[in-house]
Amino acid sequence: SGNKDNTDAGNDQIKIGMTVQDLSNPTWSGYCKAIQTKAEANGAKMSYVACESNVSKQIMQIENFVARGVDVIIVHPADPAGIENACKEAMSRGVKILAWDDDIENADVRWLIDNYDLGYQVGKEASNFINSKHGGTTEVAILNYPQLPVLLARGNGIRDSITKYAPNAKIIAETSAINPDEGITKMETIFQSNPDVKVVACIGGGGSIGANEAAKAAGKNAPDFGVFAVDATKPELDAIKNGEAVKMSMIVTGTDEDVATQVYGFVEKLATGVEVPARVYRNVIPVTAENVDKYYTANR
Amino acid sequence: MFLQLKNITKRYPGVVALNNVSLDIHEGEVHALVGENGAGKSTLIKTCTGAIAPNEGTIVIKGQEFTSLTPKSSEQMGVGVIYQEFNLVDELTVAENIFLGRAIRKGFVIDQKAMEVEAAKIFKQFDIKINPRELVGNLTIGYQQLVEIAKAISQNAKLLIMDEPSAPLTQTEALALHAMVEKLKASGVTIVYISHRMDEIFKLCDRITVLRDGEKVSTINTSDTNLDDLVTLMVGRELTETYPDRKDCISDEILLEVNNLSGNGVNGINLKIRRGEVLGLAGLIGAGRTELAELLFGVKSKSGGSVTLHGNEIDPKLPKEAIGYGIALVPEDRKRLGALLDVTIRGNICISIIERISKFFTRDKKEEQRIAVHYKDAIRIKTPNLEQKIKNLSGGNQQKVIIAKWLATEPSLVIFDEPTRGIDVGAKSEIYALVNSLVEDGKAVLMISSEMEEVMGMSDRILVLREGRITGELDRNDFDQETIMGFASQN
Amino acid sequence: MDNSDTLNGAGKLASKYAKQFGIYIVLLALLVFFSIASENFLVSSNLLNVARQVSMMGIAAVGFSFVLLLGGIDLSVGSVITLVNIVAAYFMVNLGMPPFLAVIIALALSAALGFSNGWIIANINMPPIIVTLAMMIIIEGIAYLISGGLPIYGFAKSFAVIGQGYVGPIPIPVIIMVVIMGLGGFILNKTYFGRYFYAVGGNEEAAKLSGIDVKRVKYLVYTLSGFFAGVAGIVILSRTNSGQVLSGKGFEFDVLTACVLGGVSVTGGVGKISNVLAGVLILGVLSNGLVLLDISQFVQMVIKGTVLMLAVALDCLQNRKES
Amino acid sequence: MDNSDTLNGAGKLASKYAKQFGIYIVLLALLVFFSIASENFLVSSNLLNVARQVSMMGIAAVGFSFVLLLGGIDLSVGSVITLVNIVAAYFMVNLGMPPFLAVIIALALSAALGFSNGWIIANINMPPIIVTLAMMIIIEGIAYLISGGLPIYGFAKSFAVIGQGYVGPIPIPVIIMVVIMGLGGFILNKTYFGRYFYAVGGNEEAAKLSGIDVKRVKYLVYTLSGFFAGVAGIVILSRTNSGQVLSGKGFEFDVLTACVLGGVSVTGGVGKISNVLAGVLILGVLSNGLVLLDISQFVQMVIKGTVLMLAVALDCLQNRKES
Ligand SMILES: Nc1ncnc2c1ncn2[C@@H]1O[C@H](COP(=O)(O)OP(=O)(O)OP(=O)(O)O)[C@@H](O)[C@H]1O
Ligand SMILES: Nc1ncnc2c1ncn2[C@@H]1O[C@H](COP(=O)(O)OP(=O)(O)OP(=O)(O)O)[C@@H](O)[C@H]1O
Ligand SMILES: [Mg+2]
Ligand SMILES: [Mg+2]
Repeated sequence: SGNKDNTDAGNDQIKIGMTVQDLSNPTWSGYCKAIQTKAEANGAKMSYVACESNVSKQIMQIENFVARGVDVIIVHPADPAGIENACKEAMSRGVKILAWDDDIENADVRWLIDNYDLGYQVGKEASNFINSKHGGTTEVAILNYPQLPVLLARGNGIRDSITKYAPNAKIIAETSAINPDEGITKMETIFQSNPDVKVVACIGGGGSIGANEAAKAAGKNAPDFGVFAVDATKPELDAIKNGEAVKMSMIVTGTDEDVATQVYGFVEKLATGVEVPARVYRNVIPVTAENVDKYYTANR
Repeated sequence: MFLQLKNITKRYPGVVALNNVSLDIHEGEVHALVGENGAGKSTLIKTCTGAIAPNEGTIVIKGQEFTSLTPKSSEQMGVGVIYQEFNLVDELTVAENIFLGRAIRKGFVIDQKAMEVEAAKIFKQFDIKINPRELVGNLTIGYQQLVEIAKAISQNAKLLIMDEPSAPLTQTEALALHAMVEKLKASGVTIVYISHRMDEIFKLCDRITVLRDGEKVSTINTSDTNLDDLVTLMVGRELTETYPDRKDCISDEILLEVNNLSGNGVNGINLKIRRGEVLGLAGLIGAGRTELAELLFGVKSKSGGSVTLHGNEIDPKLPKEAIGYGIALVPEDRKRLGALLDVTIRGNICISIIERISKFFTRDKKEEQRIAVHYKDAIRIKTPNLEQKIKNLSGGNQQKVIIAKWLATEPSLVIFDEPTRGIDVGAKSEIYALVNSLVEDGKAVLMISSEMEEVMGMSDRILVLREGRITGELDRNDFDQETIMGFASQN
Repeated sequence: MDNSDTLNGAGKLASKYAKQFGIYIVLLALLVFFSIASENFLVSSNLLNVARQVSMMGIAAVGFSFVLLLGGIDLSVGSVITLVNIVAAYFMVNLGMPPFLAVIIALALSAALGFSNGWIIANINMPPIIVTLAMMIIIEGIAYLISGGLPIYGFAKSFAVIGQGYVGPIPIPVIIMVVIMGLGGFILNKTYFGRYFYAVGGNEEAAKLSGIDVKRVKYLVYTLSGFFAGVAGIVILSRTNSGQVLSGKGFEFDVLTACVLGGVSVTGGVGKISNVLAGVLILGVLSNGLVLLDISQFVQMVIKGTVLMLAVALDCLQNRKES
Repeated sequence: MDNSDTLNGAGKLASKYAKQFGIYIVLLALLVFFSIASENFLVSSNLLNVARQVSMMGIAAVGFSFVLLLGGIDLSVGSVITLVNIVAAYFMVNLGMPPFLAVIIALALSAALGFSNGWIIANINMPPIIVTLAMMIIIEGIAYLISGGLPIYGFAKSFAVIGQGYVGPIPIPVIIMVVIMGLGGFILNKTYFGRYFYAVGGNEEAAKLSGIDVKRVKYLVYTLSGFFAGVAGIVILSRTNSGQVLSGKGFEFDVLTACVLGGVSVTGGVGKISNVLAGVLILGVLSNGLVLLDISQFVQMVIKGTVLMLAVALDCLQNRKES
């Protein structure tokens, strides 16, 4: 694929383009960096861009990657349905597609995560905490982000699972928070209306860090207060390590290096024509005080 | 010798605004600067104040030579100025405007009180009733001009330059201004006075410098010249009489009849205009003349009464409708209300008729061109090129373009609001001739003017307004300045 | 004076051409640069790509430049695109409407939103930036309310033609853009109301006294801005095949940038569509070329900001010299 | 004439008071409404919360209203906040600088960025909206380049005091806001250069001819806008304890909204700090109250947009009646 009449030394060099929703999100900038490092270590070339969750922009990025002659495009879809056609066109030009998180039709490999299920797992962990520390009855707040479809699903998973596993807990608020500042602001407000809230479940690390700061500031940093979330960002891991309010955060696949190794493995196979399964499901690991040291070495 | 200009040249792209002009201003004199629109008067005085930098030449103030002045340094040299365009900040108080750029302060902190006291002192000295704490934006144009003057005086200027200070003033206000100029002169202030009003030049000034097309024509003692000679120097040719004769063309047919019209600050107005008649509207500023014109032209809506045109009652809600009825308004503020400055002459002439001559929304450019050329020739707009932007024309020519725009709508009634404000003598008489040809054509003209001579010279009949009401009506034979002033200011 | 005026005329003409071509020179320079720097740039498929990528921006830029000509601004353009996306998708998928009807309704809605902006601006006399900012927030909220934040998809195959189809080698969005730009140029230069845009933008008071119904001009211009944004929204919807609450987010700034690069003055009265096209193309070429050169996205931001700053600075310096 | 002037004066006075209090009446109405609707609203700790939450906006609004007074706009405020976040965090964490020094450098940087805006606007004569838009894009790019999109955290404990500490029951950010608003009011009303802001915003030409160094006024105002945005950025950083590339995103529009709600005219020359405070508080109370009432995020957007539209419409209608 691409223009192989290149006279450069690395004319067999694998070229990778990656488009993600959001590079201001540390999870994604962390993954991208790790994959880039991995690719360069293997003599490949990788560049990454963010589409700010805007499908048209992502389509444009895919088209531009194709024009540049990359071998593999890793796409974290802003919207699965929206990019089908662009992926199809790319594949018809011999470019391989790795779809991240979404089961799209036009891809060679789909590396999947079920956001509803992920949220469900968070809810389960939170429920365990509710049941063991509070006898199943306490007030719970959910920091969600319905503005983004995947996070909406994640938030729904959290709610459903808490309702199922801790049926006597009372969900007193469901409000959106994507970054620490919003997390703090929202939690401060919730502490006002519901000072007895003991558990906060968040769709991401931004909200959980904000909730952690708010809990600290409100003097609620006790063993019976728990923040549960996804992402396992470094500040979250710090908080877990230091015994602060954050009690658990889900990590998907593992450290950034783990992710990079797996992804680059697929990419290399795709580029060299080796068979890969069409669908690969990723595992989800809760990080708690027990196993935090294992993941703390992560570079973010 | 207070001020000396040596070989000043100022070029703008494509225009030589001043060409090698030299000039001496003697200490203690009132020196007039006259010339046609665009002769370079304002440009010349702006070089004296540092508002613009000349390309060549030097300026000597009290023996000190400058090649580059700034507004600050000229002020420090004792030069005060009242520019032609207002230079006040509406959002600040009168006192703050007077002391703009030189606030009385302690450290960083301003002393409002002290400025108000100082301002009040100046107003008292000249017997002006203005509250120093009022926002300038709330004052009428006449009062704003007085603030401008107070601002210049407050600088204790040794040389006071006034660029058409009387243009926005009514007769009485102008008289007050003249008194002020004489007081200042008596106290030893040197004055440079720019005006298109010849009467005040002869009344106030000791010497006169005439500019034409950016060059100095000559400097003469007022006592050595007369009106005709001065006008000839200014326009470079001999001018026949200022108010050209017109045929008696008043018909019996009443074109416009206004009954008991009220609203927009006017009350119970009754008037009739016949075809072929020039009806003058006199009065002081604030008398409601412009306001009456606005009602007739649909700019503002009436609250009572009726307007009948050609025997049909009309009630225009927008200028657009008034134009449809055959009414035109040449507004008083040319730059703000008349001209589309960034649009070409052709565009300006045609703007009110393009809709009418369009077919299926599409412009008929040939027709636009034909009409523009026609009026350019008919009223002698001085330009080589209709594609010039109107902002590049002199004031008189801008005014002609605006008149052309209205003629193109083929109106039956033309309202002129201060049609010759800030316009030079040559252009004035051409505009008067134009008014004549309009009425000779069977149209009617309503002419608002604060220049007493002009209303009396041009009108067949005069109505005087005061505080929104008609207080007097005079036929041509009864025209008399005293009588009109009496109606305009009686209590 | 006659003489100097002719001189003036000649100088103006030269400077006018320099100005008219200035933006094209920048575009040409970019084209040459990227052609040399990347072998993948000057390839017809890539150029058609670029054309298709900018077409939505080009469509919306026509209405936006009308608004700028009037001395206004329309921050609601992006949110109108979003709402049109959601509404058309909702009608097709959730209500099972045929695409044609859904498109008509969505476009009518976008025009109505534009009209509301115009009405408020003309009658309440509110600053356009505030009216359209408030409108943007409201419209975005409504889009979220309708969709619940979820994408809506699963349209009839036929609908995809608008955004994804071709006529010969030319992508249909490009054709739509060219038609709308042509229409925009026609309106500005050949119709009488196009002249009114300049007149009102140059001096509203004088325009009114010249017999122009200023309010109606404002209604028209903001309605057109809404409507063209709606058209862009439909093209985006068809191209992405999925109604998204983020599809128009921030679009207004891209469009503003394109218009300003194309020499439309933000203070009203000055601008022409042909240069706006160049502005749109510059943005598209930059986006495409920088990716082809494998410039990191962060550096791309810095470069784009700098190009915007420099291009407008050049324009301003030139204007200043002229006057 | 004297008579009518006095009358006029009295009418003006009444209307002036109505206007001055108008915004406070809106605020009061909101306070009363939320106090009735939610028992958790009128609690001193919640009110202090609201005060703390708005303090960053309040700080940035002081500089922003200066810019608006001048007839400009500063779209780069959000990006300056972001960059200050990243730079201060970088200096403290990656270079191990003591907080005090890092804060000083970051603030100097923010002032320098503001100055650059002012310099370009004053000397190149570019429209402020374009200059600050381009600056915003560039600064955002730089923030991403420095941080790689990753959060930077792990500051000395002492640093948290700025954003999280208290003096008695009063949160420190609130104190900073009050001090800066007081300073802003003092500058505008009592200092000679503060009056220059009004003069330049009201009539730039007149200001220039009166010997005011208009360029210097512009430098000063944009520098102050950058600087106060920087202060807001430091407070945010200390409050969140982590430097984030998104920390300032979109902040400029919140600040613009607050200023405009507070009656600052976007066309320059009109506005006062005390009303801006009311504007800031309205936004804060709305955000807080709507969450307390558990109104959905999407409905909140619609409500906020509507409040903005109505509040400014009211203001405009009042102004129109006045003149
Ligand atoms: N800023 C400018 N740019 C270009 N040309 C200018 C500028 N200012 C003045 N001019 C030109 O310089 C010439 C002299 O103008 P100036 O304003 O000095 O005339 P004036 O004698 O004051 O006229 P008026 O009686 O109408 O006030 C005119 O041709 C005018 O068009
Ligand atoms: N009625 C008008 N209203 C506003 N501006 C106008 C009008 N007529 C002309 N102009 C101005 O004059 C310039 C030339 O106008 P116009 O388009 O009619 O000329 P043209 O020589 O026919 O050019 P083109 O073929 O490009 O349309 C325009 O750029 C515009 O600024
Ligand atoms: Mg003059
Ligand atoms: Mg009048």
